[in-house]
Amino acid sequence: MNPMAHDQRSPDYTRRELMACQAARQLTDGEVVFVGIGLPNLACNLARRRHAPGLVLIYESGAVGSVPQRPPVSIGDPQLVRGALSVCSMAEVFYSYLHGGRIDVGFLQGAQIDRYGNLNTTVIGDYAQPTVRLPGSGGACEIALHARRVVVIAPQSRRSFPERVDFVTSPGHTPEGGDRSGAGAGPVAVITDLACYGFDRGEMILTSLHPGVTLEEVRDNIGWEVRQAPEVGATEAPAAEELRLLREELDPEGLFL
Amino acid sequence: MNPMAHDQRSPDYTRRELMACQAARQLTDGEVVFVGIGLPNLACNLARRRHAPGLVLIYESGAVGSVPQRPPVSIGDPQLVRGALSVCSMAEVFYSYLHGGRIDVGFLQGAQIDRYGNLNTTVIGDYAQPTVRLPGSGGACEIALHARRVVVIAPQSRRSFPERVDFVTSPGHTPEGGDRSGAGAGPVAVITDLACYGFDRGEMILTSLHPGVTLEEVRDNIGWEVRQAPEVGATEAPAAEELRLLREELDPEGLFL
Amino acid sequence: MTAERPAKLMSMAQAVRRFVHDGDCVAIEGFTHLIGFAAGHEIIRQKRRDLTLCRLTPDVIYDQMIAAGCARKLVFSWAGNPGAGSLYAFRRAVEQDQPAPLELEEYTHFGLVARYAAGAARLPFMPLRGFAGSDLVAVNPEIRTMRCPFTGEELAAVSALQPDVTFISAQRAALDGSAQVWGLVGVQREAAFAAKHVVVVVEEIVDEAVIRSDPNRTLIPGFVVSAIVHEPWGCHPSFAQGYYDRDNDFYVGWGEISRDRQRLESYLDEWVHGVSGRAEYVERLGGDLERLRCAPAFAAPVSYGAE
Amino acid sequence: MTAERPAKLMSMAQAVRRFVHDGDCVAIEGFTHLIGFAAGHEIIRQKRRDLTLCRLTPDVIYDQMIAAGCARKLVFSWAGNPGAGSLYAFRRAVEQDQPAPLELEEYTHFGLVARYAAGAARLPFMPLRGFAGSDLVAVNPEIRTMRCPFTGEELAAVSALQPDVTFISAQRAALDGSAQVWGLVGVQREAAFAAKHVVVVVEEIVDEAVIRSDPNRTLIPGFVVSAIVHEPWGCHPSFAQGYYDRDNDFYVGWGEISRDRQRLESYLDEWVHGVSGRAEYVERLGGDLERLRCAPAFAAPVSYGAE
Repeated sequence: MNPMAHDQRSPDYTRRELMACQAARQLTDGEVVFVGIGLPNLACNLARRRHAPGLVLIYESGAVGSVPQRPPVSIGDPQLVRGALSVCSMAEVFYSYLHGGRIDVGFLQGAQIDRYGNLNTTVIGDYAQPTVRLPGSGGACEIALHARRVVVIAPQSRRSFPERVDFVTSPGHTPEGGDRSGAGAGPVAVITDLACYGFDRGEMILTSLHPGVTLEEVRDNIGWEVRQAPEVGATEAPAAEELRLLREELDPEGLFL
Repeated sequence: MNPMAHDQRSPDYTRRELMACQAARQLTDGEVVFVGIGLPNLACNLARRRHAPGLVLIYESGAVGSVPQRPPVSIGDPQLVRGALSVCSMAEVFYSYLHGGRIDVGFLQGAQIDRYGNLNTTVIGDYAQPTVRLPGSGGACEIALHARRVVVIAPQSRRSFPERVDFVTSPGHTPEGGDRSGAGAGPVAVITDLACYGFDRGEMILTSLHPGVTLEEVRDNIGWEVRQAPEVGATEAPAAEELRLLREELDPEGLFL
Repeated sequence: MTAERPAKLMSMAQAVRRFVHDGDCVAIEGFTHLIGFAAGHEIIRQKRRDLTLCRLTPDVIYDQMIAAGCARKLVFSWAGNPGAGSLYAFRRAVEQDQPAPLELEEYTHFGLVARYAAGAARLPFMPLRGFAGSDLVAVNPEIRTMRCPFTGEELAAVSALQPDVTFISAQRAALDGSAQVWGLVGVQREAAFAAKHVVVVVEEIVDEAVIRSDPNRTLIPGFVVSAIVHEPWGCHPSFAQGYYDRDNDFYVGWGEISRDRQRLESYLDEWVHGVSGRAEYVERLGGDLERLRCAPAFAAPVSYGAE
Repeated sequence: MTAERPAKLMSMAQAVRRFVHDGDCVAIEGFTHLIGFAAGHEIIRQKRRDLTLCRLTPDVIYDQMIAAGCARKLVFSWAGNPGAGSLYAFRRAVEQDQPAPLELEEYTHFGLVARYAAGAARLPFMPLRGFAGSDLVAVNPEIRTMRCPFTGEELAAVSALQPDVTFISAQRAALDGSAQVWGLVGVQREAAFAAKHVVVVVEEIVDEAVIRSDPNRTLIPGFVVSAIVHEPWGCHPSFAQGYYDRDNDFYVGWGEISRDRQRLESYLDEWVHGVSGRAEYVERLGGDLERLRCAPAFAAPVSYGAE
């Protein structure tokens, strides 16, 4: 459950810790967030403890306003229910909350993400004869369509960041001239273990490099000639208090860090 | 609340008591009934006590499996909830139960009913400039469309039994050659204070006369030349035990009898 | 945790001033249960005009609002005094244009439930097998037909209803607005989620921990709620399951009052305009309300489990 | 009152024998909570074949049923081992046609929820704004588009899903089948109402008075239920809120078992074919289950009121 060892160049924190902190910074107090398991959950709870005490966490399982005391191991963890504000049916989750436009931020993860922010969680290879069969959409496709802002969290590699995904599970941006009516606005940010990205005219662009990461390293781990934002900054490193919260209170067993 | 005095020719019971008993006889044990206030409610509870202990009562307010201990004065009576099997939203009442085909019998009442079993609970006169504005459909129209059997209970007069209703709120039978796709099967029985009716080729026909009522009296109180069933019998009079239950247990205050 | 969020608790006068404007589309929902009389009275007191009033069953409260001249239009499915006869102010408006004409947009219960359900989901329409053979289709062009994309079958369709503001009543809520209801829930959830603003009116304000001890009981979470009003007896003469029963005598008596326009106006003068709000209304009714109070009858306990 | 009605209480073996036939469309629902492992095991033991298995999240139980050769087709929206990786039997079937090809009919969660909702209402379809821009539309012809009869907007539409039988698990039910659930309810209500037959599997049988003391808690009334099975620990390694927690160790361990076809078969031999039913399964696990039992944490009381 702890695939990434401590970063050798930055003994003070792991890249996953950095990703969690960076994701937390995407959130504003009072927002309603459609949460996934793992880093998104840690990010939301970090934000709740730091700068967004009124953040509302919604899980596709039907838990609304959850206050998890430890990181849930599944979106069906019983402790997402205990102490939640509300528990509702999935029809209500999807129709009243997501479709109803009540979700400010949705976090998505994916096995592949491409130049336009399309996400693939369905198959590697051909749909009918896949090399690797992945779980599929779950809630992801319509989170991409309906959340006001979508933030993607994904470790970066040439394999997982191809120019075109093998299968579009959750649509990203529509390239210029393209027509995909009804599709969502596309992700606003992608946070990887190497860098942060935004989007310009539908295309993913590099906005900041994580401390210690070189531009060459980023280029080696992405499947197309990635464009850069006018100013590529350095991703802010985790603060000591953020690290303390993550390690001591939010994920003391290191399940997701 | 007690518009009909004891029947002068039958000092043993009122015509409303007879109507309640006759309506109760339409019900079979284990059936699911969409109940209205007043006589339908008394009929259902009489049937529950007599021959149909497993009858399930559903009210459009969302009470399912109610066991009213006194006659409810409204479909929102709190005692329909106390001790019910289930309480659900109206979306569930209409979509899951009625539309879902789970209702065996629906009772309807109406200000007007016509030759084809069309019911009017909307207006007397023209819709835009009515002489009398009635409450409207409520649940009635779709009860007529979706209940497996519809039974109508209505006091009979020339005014309330016209050849054609002023406004079809709840559709009855489609006359021969007519086309009303999606409409229901039409009522199976009409119980009035004078007689009982069935339907033949979409048209209401007299099936039995209440004790002491003459054919002439029926004809004087109906707006068209009503046809008769091959054999017009006599409506069965209430049994002593039925009357005792109605008077002593089901409606001791005489609210609806 | 809630300290930094804007305070939603306000008086009914504040809530109506802020969320109900002339010309608005307003729903006070609660099917036969938890009917928001206190909200309706405040709207009358503040003399709102040209409202489009939505409600499955207009009931006595909308009869009063129509009589008081608040309504331009009524969106409804059954307009009677439940178990007690006619709503005469409604009838005078429709039959005699008194005090003013009232535009009607009429559905069946099922049809209007479907409109709220569509509104709650921000779906532009909902399909149903309904209205077939009824003359309602001829008098309401907003009831349309469509074909199922799978079976080709003809179905009815109704559009989403999205009130500017929905008032719902609930037994209890926390200060964040998260509200719990038991007993008949009617269309309260759908009407609330469908609205641009939701005002929750409650019998009791409770600690958020009470709400969080039983999340399945929550009808609506606080972040969907714009304002919360603490108004004990706010539903009288309607009822609040477990708190007080329906005042049937009032409902039966309403027929006599509303039948006579003078008497109805005297009623409004005394019980609506003549009081500053629900607290004074309750005070004036005094001990008479005690007959409606329920004895406790608790639900069997359930445990959510602790680790 | 219930005396004259046919008895619905039966063993799991009886319920599966009576309501699951080769070739049937079967749903064992419960989203991440109240997953019917006992039902799935009995279907494996009775060697049902050619089933169309429906479930939003196939989970470990469907992985076992696929491995055991019960499934011809899977209707689903997310096929993983929640929080713990892959379902390898599912993957072998899809990637390598092992032990046999598995036909897939794939949706998003929202799409499949809408299918159950349509099924529950006996509506032939449900509209949603969904699937737009996704390649799922290209691989599943059952996802269609339609135009809103009001706005002209293009929407997605899915057809009604109506399983031959749905198994749902619940914390408690009365002998008539009326069942109450708290905690995550997922799509259990819709999946049950959508089915031709419903089998309710419960941790506890209670007196009908317990159910009737809290009617808002009822997920499904008895008259919609065909059979009721009393099966304590029937959801293990899934959980029953308030009764026992999720066995995460099992879920994590499943990856290692299902990755290796031999080990998976040994597992089925020992824990499914090797026991007569859930009671023996529980007995064999013995004290190991105690770590999962919850301490009580009760919901705040509510009163429905007495006259």
